[in-house]
Amino acid sequence: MIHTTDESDIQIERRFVPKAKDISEDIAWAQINKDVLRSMERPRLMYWVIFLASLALFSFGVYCEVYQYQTGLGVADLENPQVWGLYIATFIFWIGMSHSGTLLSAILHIMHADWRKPIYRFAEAMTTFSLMTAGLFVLVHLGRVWEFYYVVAYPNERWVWPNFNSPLVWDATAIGTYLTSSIVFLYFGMIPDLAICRDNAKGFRKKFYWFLSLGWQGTDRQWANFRVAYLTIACFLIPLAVSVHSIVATDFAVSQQPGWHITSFPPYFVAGALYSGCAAIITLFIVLRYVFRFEAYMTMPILDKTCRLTFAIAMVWTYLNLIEYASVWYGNDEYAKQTLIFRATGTYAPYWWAMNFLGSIVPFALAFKSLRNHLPTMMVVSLLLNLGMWLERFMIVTPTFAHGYYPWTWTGDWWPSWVQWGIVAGSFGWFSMLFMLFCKIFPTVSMYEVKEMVYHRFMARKARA
Amino acid sequence: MSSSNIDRRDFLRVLGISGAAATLAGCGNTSIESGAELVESYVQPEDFVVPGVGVYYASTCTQCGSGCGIMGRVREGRILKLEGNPQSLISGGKICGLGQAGVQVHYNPDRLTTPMIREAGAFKPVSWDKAMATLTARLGSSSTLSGDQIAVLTGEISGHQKVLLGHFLESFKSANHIVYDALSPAIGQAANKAVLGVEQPVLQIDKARLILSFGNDFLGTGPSPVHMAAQYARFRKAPRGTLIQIEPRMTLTGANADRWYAIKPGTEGVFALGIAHSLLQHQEYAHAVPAEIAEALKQYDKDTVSEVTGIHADAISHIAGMLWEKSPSLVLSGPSAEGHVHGFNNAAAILLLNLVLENRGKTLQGQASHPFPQLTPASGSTTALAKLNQAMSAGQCQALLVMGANPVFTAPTFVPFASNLAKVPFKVAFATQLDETAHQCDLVLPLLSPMEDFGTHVAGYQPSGVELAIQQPLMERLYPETRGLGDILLDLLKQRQPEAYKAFPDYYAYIKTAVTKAKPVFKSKSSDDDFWEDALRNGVLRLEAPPAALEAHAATVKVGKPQALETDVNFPFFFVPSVRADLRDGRHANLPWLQESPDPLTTVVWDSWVEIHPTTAAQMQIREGDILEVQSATGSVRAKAYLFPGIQPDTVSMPLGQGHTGYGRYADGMGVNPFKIFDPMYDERTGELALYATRVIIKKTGEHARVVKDEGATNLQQGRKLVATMAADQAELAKEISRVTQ
Amino acid sequence: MSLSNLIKNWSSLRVKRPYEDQYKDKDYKWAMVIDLDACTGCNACTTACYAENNLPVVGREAFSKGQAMHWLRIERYWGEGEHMDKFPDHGAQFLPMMCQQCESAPCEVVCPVGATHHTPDGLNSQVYNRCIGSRYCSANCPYKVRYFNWWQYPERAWPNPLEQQLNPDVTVRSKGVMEKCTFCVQRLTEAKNRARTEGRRVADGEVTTACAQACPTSAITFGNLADDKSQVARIWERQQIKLASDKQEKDENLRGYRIFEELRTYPSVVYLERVRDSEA
Amino acid sequence: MSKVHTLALYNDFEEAGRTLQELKAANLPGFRMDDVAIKSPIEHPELSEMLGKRPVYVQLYTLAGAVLGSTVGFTLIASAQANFLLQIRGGRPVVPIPPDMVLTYELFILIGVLMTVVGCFIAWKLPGNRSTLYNTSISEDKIGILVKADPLVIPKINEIFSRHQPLEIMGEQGR
Repeated sequence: MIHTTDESDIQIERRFVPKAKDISEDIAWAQINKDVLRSMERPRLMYWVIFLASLALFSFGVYCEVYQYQTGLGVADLENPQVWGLYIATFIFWIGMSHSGTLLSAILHIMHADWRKPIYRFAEAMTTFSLMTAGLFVLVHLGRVWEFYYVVAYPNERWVWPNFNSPLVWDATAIGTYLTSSIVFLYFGMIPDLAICRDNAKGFRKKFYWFLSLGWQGTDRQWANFRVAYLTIACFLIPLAVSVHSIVATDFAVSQQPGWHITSFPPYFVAGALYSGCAAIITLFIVLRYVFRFEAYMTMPILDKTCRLTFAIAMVWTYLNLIEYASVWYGNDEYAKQTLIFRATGTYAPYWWAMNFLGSIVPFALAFKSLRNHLPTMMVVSLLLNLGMWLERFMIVTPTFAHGYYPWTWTGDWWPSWVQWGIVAGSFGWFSMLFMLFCKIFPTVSMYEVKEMVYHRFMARKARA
Repeated sequence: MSSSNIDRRDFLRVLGISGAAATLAGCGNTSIESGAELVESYVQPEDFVVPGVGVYYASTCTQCGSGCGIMGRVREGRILKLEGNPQSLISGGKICGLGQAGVQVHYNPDRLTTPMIREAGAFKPVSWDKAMATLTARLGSSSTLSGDQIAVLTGEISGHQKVLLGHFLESFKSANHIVYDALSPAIGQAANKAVLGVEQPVLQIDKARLILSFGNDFLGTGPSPVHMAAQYARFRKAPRGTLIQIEPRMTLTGANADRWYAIKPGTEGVFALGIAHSLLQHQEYAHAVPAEIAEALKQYDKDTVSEVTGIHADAISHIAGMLWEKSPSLVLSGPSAEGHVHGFNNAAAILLLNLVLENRGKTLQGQASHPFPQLTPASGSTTALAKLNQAMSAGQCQALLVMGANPVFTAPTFVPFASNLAKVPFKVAFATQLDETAHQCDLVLPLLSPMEDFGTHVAGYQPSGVELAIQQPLMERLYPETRGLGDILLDLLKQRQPEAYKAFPDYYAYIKTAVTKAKPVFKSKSSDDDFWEDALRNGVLRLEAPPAALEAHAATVKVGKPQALETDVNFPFFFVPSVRADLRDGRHANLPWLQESPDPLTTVVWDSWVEIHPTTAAQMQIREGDILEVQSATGSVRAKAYLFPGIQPDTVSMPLGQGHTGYGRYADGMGVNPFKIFDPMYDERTGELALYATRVIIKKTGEHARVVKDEGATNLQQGRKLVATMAADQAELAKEISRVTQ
Repeated sequence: MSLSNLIKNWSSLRVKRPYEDQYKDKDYKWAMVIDLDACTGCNACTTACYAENNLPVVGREAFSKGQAMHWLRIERYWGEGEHMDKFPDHGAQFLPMMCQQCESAPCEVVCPVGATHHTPDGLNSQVYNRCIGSRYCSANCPYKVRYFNWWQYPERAWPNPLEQQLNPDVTVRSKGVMEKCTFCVQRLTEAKNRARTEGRRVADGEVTTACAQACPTSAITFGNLADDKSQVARIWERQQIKLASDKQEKDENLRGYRIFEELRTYPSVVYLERVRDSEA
Repeated sequence: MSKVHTLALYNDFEEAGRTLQELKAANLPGFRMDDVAIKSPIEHPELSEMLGKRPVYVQLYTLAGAVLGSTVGFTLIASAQANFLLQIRGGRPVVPIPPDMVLTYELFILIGVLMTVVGCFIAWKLPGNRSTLYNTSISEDKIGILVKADPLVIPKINEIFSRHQPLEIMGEQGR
């Protein structure tokens, strides 16, 4: 299928689509296959740099965890009452990160936003892997990780059950559901692309993709069922994603502690989750665009849209954040107010102010088109936004422990040990290692959907002509 | 003591046999069933040992000199826990933290397990035969030592151990039993003796309606803290008594006061006389003191007193007014008032108030006379150590036996005890654990722990009547190579006087004979064995006796001109050591429970610290955790600063007891030893070391470290209702139900 | 079968303790009274707790990190405002703080595996075998009286022969589990079993906690609130403290109060206010 | 006599569409429009419409899954609680409604999603053999029309195929 371009087409295009094009309709379909499949072959050097750096980080994290497992959680410098530390803060961070994948693939899918198509696959992969990373933190955090299965309601001789009242059990169920569903969603949406891989692979890889593609031949019946099923799962995923982070919020909101016992926590958490997820998408967008030479697919107009979306979510988060402060400030709970004041003026005040600055002021960079289209700036901004969101989680967990109900146990200067930092760093290594592996094994850009996108644009142009 | 050391393997063996028997029973008639054979347990549990059931045995606590009766919970032959013995009037069935930690003396991982001899500078474990041979070569029948050539250095000691020690020394024609107590109450005792005619009067705390205490820490480190705490509890019930504490640094008792005043150290006598002056304005008190004293007291007007002591002038008349209002009262002097160059005068001035207020016979009484004066404790002093130090320095002392005292650790630097000790050719330590002094000795003999040994104790403070406290083993010895002090002394005495002691095969026989001999005194009609069994079962032999009367020698109180404290430019701060109720002079620093038990006032654990008033700290820009160098004329120590509001602003305080260098894993390296910076100041009257008279300068070192404490980032309640306080006139205590009053 | 059980007993399964009591053991409800006026802060009770309950000594390093394991801690507060000018004029304020054995305990609800739950005799129990160490209970405890085993204390805290002191009635906890004051449940169980074999109820004073037993000033009273004649029940009644109430309506001159009552935890420990002679 | 397959490859949807129209119009015996399948790299609803109504039943599985998930979920959780009375939590009933609703909600979604996938797999007739007539260029950019018909009409169908410039016509061998 070879399409030619002439001057008149461009003229018309300019008239009807005044904005820059998300993707060129002139990319040949075979070229799409070629470009995407190439990403699964020899990558740029940068790929190996990132991969090996991730592997090194991950190995260090494993070392820290083995040390902690052998010796006891004391090596993390956790204490009474600072019982959670970075583990839970980073757990929320990773859970939050997972939400944007759902946003891009499910919500925008339902709304037929075409520009999501080249980038939703990696966003979904990000969802899955960040959920896996978050799950690791649950394990890392447990005192007796070898007994973690007590949380699961499995039938047993003694009729001993977990405590269904506990938000942690809700967490386990919700995250389990979310992880299962998002793996299903990711895999299901990838089946047509896996068939492409199958058709172009040799040797054991062919076998592998043959098995995974479930006999996909692109028949009309397959397509019809696929469409309906995909849409249905997308519909399920949206409330699921909202419920998952609401439930993570209930870990805090359902408890009685000052600074946590806040009704607005669930929406606040969801907004924060989408926020950090979108920022992470920007980061990965830039990385993938460079590493796999996806300039033709991950185009600047798509980045521009993503950035605008991120900005909108940042403002929602800012609003909910202020609401949280305001409801505490004007509330009648003296203890919660003390904790809020402690956050703003106490030991952790620099982090609190940094979090507010990074979360609410820095995103204004996204409001400027020239900045939005400058990749290095966007890289830095997106990383800063994520740092801000990580600090937000840290500022939720730590000050309440340091300045809770019971003054005698207030801690002035608690700070995590290198083991905690090592495990947190290791989690980033684990995530990006998995992600990089995924990029090598699976198509990161949805080929069939990009073809659809190109085809629709091409037909539209034809109709206009 | 009937106990059996069932070890786990034996226990399993028993189970194994009965299991096998059960199997056999299923297969027809066995030789056991037919009666041809009998099954016998490998282990015959002794009486009262039922696996799984705890049994209680009475004994006596030896952690301090209070002589509390205790009950030891024994299970499967192991002593698990100590509790108070309700039979004992002193403990009243209660026990303090220090007493509880007695089991850790017994189970201490650093305990001595074999005798040791110094060879070529290092200790070498030897057998008891070898150790006793070494001992008897010097101190046995062939010994030529006599008189001052031999000395025994102990801590406070009473009962039959003391008697045997005395006999042992007598056999050398020596009376060189040196009783050393680094925290000796000798100055106060001397003042008591002078003013009231007795060394230690009985305090009727519960009968007082107002207690005015000058640094007397009767709840923490007094002569009998558990007993006095119970009295204090009754004192606080309706009609509720009021406690006013005046001291330079808040003690545990001060922390429980209704009103606490910070006073400049050493001016307590002036303040007491100021109150006396104020009281004498009431006509009814006018005749209580000799005229010349009344005349001299006129110099003590409240403004002068206020200037000297640093306490607001109104406080004097206020306290005097309360004393007048709330009778009977009780005025106490304590170590921080007594440990000065004029400490005796301070104490006497404070006691004078009791005479003025006519508290004699109401809240102050004499102790009942003891039927066995030879058993009563020899109370310690620092002058005794000074004498020994001189003798050692002059090379007079040829053999020294040390037990229960650790002068290498507690002697100040100007008493060069360690170097003088090296001049003694033969030094023997009797100890359950090596300490700094034992490390310097030539022969170390491992003693049984108090949980393994027999003994008798007589408390120096007998609240009512007389108690002879019996100590019995609560379990079998942990280490076969340890022996009791009594047994060793008896062996030595048998060498020197075989005839006199041949009737006693061991110390148990000696003590049993001695106690049963006392049967007529306790008016018992039972047989000797029954009497002995009863004594062991109750843990205490009680004799009711009326309290003795106290004398009144007001004239002995010297009332001079009220003198303000001199300031020392080089050493601007007063140095007030604080005595912790658990560590005392450091002898208990080897017990992990006590190390981990937070100091009640600062909540610091495992460490030393420098207490400094927040206003002073602010002036000097000192924050908590700054490492300060506390320097006196004789030395300096470094410790972390702790901002403490309960201290006079010109004063700094450090706790005693830490800073060990050879006392086992739990004591070594924890904190510093402030004994080493005391100035050579002595009480004028008694010659006792004045522990509270040191002046220091504080320097910041620029280093900083985290204070290891239980307290969090705040020590205020921050608007929460955690500890609520009610005014005494509001609470209707009389209507309340309470265990104490019943 | 479970489903029929669910349907048949639906209404009883919806009853809340303590205010709509259903599962209450009629004979026992353990409770405590601590008289802060009698408490001198001497630490006898804390040491007794170490001895009775096999609490590990954590050492200086761990203590400085806030990893102490004292189930019962004595807090010392200084006065504020009018009670503290330059010096603590009215002494220090001591508060023995241990698990309050709340009737509606925040920790119980959040434990994912149900390792902490409520016993019929009114204790807030901790099942070490079941605990996975999520530490949520500690996070949600307003009193912060739960202590986590950060280290493998059985290997560290009792070098030979100190381990011989361990109380065989009490588990030695391994690393990774939460623990807290149990009101000396081993003593209570033993007393209850003894009483049951003799066909009676545990008499008042027959059993007490290690802290109450040691306390030299008898500031701690422990007993059975379900027994009207017990010392504890009488004090609660005289102080007009009702268990299932978050705001006591009592006379002003009564000293009894419970800490953080307004959080509706319904603690089982009543404190009696410290008394100070304001004229002194 | 069993039917056999034939497949024609086209360059774009328009040619494929014209072919389908002609096939429909030809009305050949032994050939039903229902036996025609389009194999395409992307979905093309207009072409599918030409093949007649082909209903999708996946939603029914979803519904069944969701209902099953919520009812069984709640029942299991509540009855587990009802049988574990030892685990009383102070201040809360044995069977608390709000927590159980949260868990029910999650199970509702989980089983719903899983049943949707299962339904889709059933609709795809997995695991099953499918026609070997396939060309890898279909996954690239070509459109394939697969016809299952009586062997007798195959030549006629192939003839229709070839009228619209197919890139290739593939038949099953050995039939």
